[in-house]
Amino acid sequence: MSKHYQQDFGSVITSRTSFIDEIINLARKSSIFYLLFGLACCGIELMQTGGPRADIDRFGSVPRATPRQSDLMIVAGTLTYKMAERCRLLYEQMAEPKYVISMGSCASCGGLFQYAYSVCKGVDKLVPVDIYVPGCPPRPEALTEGLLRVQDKIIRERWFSDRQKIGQPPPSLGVDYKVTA
Amino acid sequence: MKPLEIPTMDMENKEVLRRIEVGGDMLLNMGPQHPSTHGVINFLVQTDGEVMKRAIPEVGYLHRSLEKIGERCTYNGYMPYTDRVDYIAAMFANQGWAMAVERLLGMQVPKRAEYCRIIACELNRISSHLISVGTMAMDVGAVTPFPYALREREFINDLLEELCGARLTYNYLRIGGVAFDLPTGYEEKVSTFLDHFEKILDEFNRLITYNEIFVKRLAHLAPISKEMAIDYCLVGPNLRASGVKFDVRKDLPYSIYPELQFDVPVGKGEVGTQGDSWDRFWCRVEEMRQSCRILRQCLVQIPKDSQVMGKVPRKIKLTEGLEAYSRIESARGDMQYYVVAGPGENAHRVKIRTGSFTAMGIIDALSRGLMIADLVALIASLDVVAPEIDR
Amino acid sequence: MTFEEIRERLAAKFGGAGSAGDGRSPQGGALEARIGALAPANKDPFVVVPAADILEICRYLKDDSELAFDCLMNLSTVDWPKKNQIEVVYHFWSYSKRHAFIAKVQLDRAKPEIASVESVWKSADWLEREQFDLMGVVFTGHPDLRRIMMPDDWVGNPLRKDYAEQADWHNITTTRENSLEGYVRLDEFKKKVAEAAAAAAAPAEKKELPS
Amino acid sequence: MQSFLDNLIRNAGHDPSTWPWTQFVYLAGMGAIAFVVINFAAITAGIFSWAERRVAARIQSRVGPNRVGPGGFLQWIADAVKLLLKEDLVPDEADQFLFRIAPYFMMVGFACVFVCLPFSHRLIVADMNIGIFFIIAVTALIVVGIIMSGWSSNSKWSLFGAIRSAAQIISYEIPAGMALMIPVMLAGTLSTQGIIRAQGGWPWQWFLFDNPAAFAAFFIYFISALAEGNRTPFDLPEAESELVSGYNTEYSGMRFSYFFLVEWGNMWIMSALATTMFLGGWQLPGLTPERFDALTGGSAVVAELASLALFAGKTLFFVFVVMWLRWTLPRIRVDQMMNMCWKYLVPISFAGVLFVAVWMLVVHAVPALGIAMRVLLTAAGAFGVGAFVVRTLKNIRDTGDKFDFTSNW
Repeated sequence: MSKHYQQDFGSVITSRTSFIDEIINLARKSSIFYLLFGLACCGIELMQTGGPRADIDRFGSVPRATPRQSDLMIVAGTLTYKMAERCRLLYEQMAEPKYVISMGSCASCGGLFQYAYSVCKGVDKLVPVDIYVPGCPPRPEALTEGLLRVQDKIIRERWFSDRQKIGQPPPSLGVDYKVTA
Repeated sequence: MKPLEIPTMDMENKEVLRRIEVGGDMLLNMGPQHPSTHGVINFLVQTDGEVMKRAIPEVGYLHRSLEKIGERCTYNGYMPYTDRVDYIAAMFANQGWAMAVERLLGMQVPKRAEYCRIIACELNRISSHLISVGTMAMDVGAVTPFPYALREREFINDLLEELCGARLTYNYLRIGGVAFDLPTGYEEKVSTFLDHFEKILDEFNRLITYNEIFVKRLAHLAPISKEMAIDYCLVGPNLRASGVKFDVRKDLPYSIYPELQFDVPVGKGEVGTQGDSWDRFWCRVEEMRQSCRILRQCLVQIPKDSQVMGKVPRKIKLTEGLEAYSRIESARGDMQYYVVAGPGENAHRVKIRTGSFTAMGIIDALSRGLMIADLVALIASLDVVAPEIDR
Repeated sequence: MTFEEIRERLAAKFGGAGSAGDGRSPQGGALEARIGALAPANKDPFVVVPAADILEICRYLKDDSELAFDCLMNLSTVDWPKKNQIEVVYHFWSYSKRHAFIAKVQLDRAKPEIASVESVWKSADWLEREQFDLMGVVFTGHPDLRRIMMPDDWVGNPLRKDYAEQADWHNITTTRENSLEGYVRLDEFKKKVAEAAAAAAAPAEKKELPS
Repeated sequence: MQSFLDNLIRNAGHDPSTWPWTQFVYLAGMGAIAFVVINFAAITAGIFSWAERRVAARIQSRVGPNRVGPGGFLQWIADAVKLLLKEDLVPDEADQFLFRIAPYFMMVGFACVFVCLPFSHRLIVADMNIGIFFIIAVTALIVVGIIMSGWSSNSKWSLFGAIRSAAQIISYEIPAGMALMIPVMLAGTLSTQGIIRAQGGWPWQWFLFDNPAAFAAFFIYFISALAEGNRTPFDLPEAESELVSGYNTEYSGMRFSYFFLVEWGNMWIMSALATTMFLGGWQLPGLTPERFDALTGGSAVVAELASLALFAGKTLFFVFVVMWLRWTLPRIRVDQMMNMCWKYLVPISFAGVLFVAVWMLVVHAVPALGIAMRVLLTAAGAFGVGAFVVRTLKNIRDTGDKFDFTSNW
C-alpha cells in the first residue's frame, strides 16, 4: 500500500498502518455496504450504478435498506429541510465505522437550488462528509470513482486508533432521538 | 460551528397524527427512507396486524421550490429546472415548458425540430416505463426484472446522451425548437435498438408479466373504477388502466402526433378486475410497445432539412398577465404547465400540475383494508416519482 | 362545447348576461352578473366569478348534463401584490364531453378565503392543500387543511411575492458559505504582485527623476 | 461417536476401557468434531454467500464480486471480517439481554442439525436412530431466535418480520414433517443413514420415483423447506421491499452476520435433507451398501470419496436451484402463504401418507406394480427435464445470451 502514503489528504491519519491493520483494512474496503438513500435525481444514477453496466457489486458493495447494516451513506440528491433531520437520524443509526459520500451538487452545496427556500445547502451542514462526488447528477462511473476514493481512505486508516474526519470535528451528538409512538 | 439543534422526532407533535384515531391499532411510520416508497415519501400506516386500516401519505420531503424558482429565472433559463421536475422522464417536462412558452409567444416550431422532440420524448417514455415496471416487479419481490430494465435503460441513456450530452437531466429542448439536430447515423442506431428492445419486451412478459405469483399478487388488487379515477383526477396509464380511453396525444393532439399511427392501450381486466394493479402494470408494458411503433414511424417520416430552431427573440419579453396552459402526455400522464407572464423577462407564476401529485392523493382512499405488502405494490403500480409530487 | 358556449350556458343559469367587464375586474360589469365576461385577449379565455358563488357554480358545472365537468384538472393561485389580489384559477376538464373551461376567483390578499370544492371533486383535496400551504389561501370547509409541502412548523407562505426567507431553520443556516472567500485567482494574484512591485519601484523612480 | 474414538484408540495400540478418564477423552473428541462441523457450516455458508452473489449477478446480467481473490472468491472472508469488526450496536430501547442472545439461538438450532446430516457412507457425526425427528425438533430453535430478535429489537418492522416468520415456519413444519414421513415409512427407519441405505444408486431406485405420493412429497418438502429457510418466494420475514430488513432490521455487525450465516447455511441443510430423503443420498450407482461395507483398503477410500462427491454434487445442485428460484420469482403475500400451506400442502401431505401406507401393502402383494410405477415415474421425470432443456434452448434462441465467460470474471 506504499503508494497511498505519498498522498496527503487533509487531516486524515496517513501514518504507516501495521500489518494487521492492513489486512483488516483490505477486508473492510472490499465489503462496503451502502445505504439505499436515493433522495432525488441522483438516486436513479445510484440505482444505475448498482445495475448491470456499472455494477458496483464488483467491488463488494451491495445496497442495504437499513442503516444499521450499512457502512456507507450515499446521500444521493437534494436534501430539503424537511428531510434534514431524517438524514441526520439515519447517519446516527449507522454503526461505526461509517462513511458518507455526498453525491451530486445538490447534496454537496445545494447546487441548482441556491434560490430555493426549502433546500438545505449542503449535507455537510448535518453530517461529516468524506467524499464529495460532483455532477448533476454524477455518472455511475463518477460514483464508482467516489467509492474507490472511500476505499483509499479506508485502507490508510488505523483500525486500532480513533478515527478522525476531514474538516471540522463531528457535530455534537447530544441530541435526544427518542422516537415515541 | 454552532451545535445543531434538531427537533426531537416527537411523533405526538405531528399534526397529521391528531387526525388518526389510533385506538388499539399499531401506527407504522413507513418512509421517508424506505426501499419501496419510490423516493422520499412518508406513509403513516395505521395497521391491525398485517391488514391496514389506512395509509396516509405525507409528501413534501423533496419540495424543491421549483415554482418559486420559475418566477426568478428567464424563460430559457428555467429549462434546466424543468428537468428536475420529473427526473425519470425529463424530456416531457422540457416539452411541456417549451410548449407553454411557445404558446405565449404564439410561434411555430420547425417540423424537423418537432420530430426530434418526439423521438427524444418517446425514447424517454420507454426508459421511464422501464424504471416503473422494474421497480414494481422489485417491490413485489422479483429482483431480476429491475436490472434487466436498467440494462435496457442504459442503451436508451446512450442514445439520448449522444443526442444531448446528458444521461438523466437532458435540457435538450429549447423554446422554439431543440438544442441539437440528430447526429449522423442516429436513425440506424435507434432502429437497431428497437429491434433488440422488442425482443426483450417479449422476454420481459415471459419473465414477469404473466408469472403466476406476480399475477396472483396484483390481480384484483386495489382496483380503481372509472368514476373514481376521474374524480381523483388520475392521468396517464393509471387512468387508462381504469378503462378511460383518453390520451392527450390522441384526443388533444399536439406536435406531430396527428401524423402518427398508434394505439392507446386500455386496461381490460385480463386477469382480474378492470383497473387493478396488474392492469396498470400491463398498460405500461404495452405503451412501451406503442412507443416503439411511434419511433419507427418518426424515423421514416422525419424531414431531411436541417432547421431545428424557430425564430425566437433573444430576450423573451411578454405582456404582463398573459397566461398560457399547456397539456402534454408525459410518461406519468397528463402534465400541465400554467404560466402567467411577468412584466420582465421572467414569468410571474409557474404552476406545474403533474400526474404523480394527484395519483398520490388517491392512496388514502384506496389503502383501506389492504395489507402492507399490497400497499407497496399499490404505490409502485401508481408509478409516483417523489419530485413530481413535491416539485 | 366551446368556451363561449359554456360561458353562455353558465350565464343563463346564474343570471349574468355578461357585459362591459374585461374579465380582470368583476366589479366592472353588471352588479347582478355572477359570471364575468370572457377574457378573449388572452391565450386561454377565462371568466371571473365571485368568490361567494364558487361552490354553487362548481356543482352546476359538474352536475349539468351538457357541461359535465367531471374532473378538476388544476387549481392554482396567482399572487398580485400590485392589485392587492390573490387569484384562484380553476381548470375544469370534462372526460365525457372533451371540453375545458377556466374560471378565476379574485380574493383579497390580506385575508384570502374561499369555499372548498373538495365535496365536488376529490382531486381538489390535495390541490387545495398545496395552495393553502404555499400561498396561504384558506379553503373553508376542507376536511384536512394542513401544510403539505413544508414542515408543520414552517413560517410563511413561500409562493407569496413578499415572502422573505429566514436566516436559519432549526439552526441550519439557509445560505452556503463561499469556501473560496479570501482566495484570488492565480493570474490576478500575479498581477497584484506585479502591481505591488511596480508601486514599490515607482517612488524610487520618482525620487530619481528630480535629481 | 464413542465407538469411532474407541476404534481409533485401539488402532493406535491402546485399550480405552482401561483408562480412568475415558469420559474426558470422549468429551475432547466431541469438542474437536463440533469445531470441525461448525466450521464446515460457517465456511459453506460463507461460500454460498459468494456463490449466491455470483449467481444473482449472472442471472441479472451483471458481473458480481470479482475483486477479492480469484473471481471474488474471498469476498465472504472480507464480509465476515468487516462484520466482525463493526460496532456492536444495541439500540437504546431494545431489550438488551434478549437482543444479544437471540442470534445464538439461531446458531445453535442451525449447528445442531449437522449432527445427524450424512456426508458420505461413513462420514456422519452421529447416526442416530431418531435422526429425522431430531432434525425437525432442533430446527424449531431457529424460530425462537427469530421471534426473540424481532421482539427485542423494539422496532415495528422487526416485529412484523418475527411474527410473519413464526406463522410461516410453524405452519410449514407440518407439511414438511408429513412429507418427510413418506420416505421414513418406505425405509422403515428414522435414521438418515438407514433411509439412504434403503434406496439405491440409480434414479429409479430413489424414493423420489418410488410412487406418486413420494413424488409429490418431494415437491411439498422442497416448497416447505424454502419457506422454513426464508427463501424466495417465501422470504416474507425479511422482505426487503416491504419490511425494511425484517427481523434483523436493528442488528448490525457480528450479530447480523449470524443471521446471514444461518440463512445461507440453511440452504445446505435443506438441500442435503432433500438429497438424503428422496434422491438416494451418497449411494453410488451399481454399488449396494452391503458391497460398500465389505470394501477395504484403497478401494474403500476411493468409494468413500466418490460417495462424498456424489452427495455434495446433488446437494449443491439443489442449492443452486434455491438460488435460482430466489432471483427469478416474486414474493407471495402473507395470506397466500398461509392459504397455500393449510389449504393445499397440509391436506395433500396427509393424503400422501395414507396413500403410501396403502401402496406399500399393494406392492407387497404385487411387486411388479411397484417396478412398473418406478419406471413410469422415472420416464416422466426424464421427460420433464427434456422439456425444460428444449424450452430453455428456445428462449436462448429468441433473445440471445451474451454472457462472456472469458472476460470480467
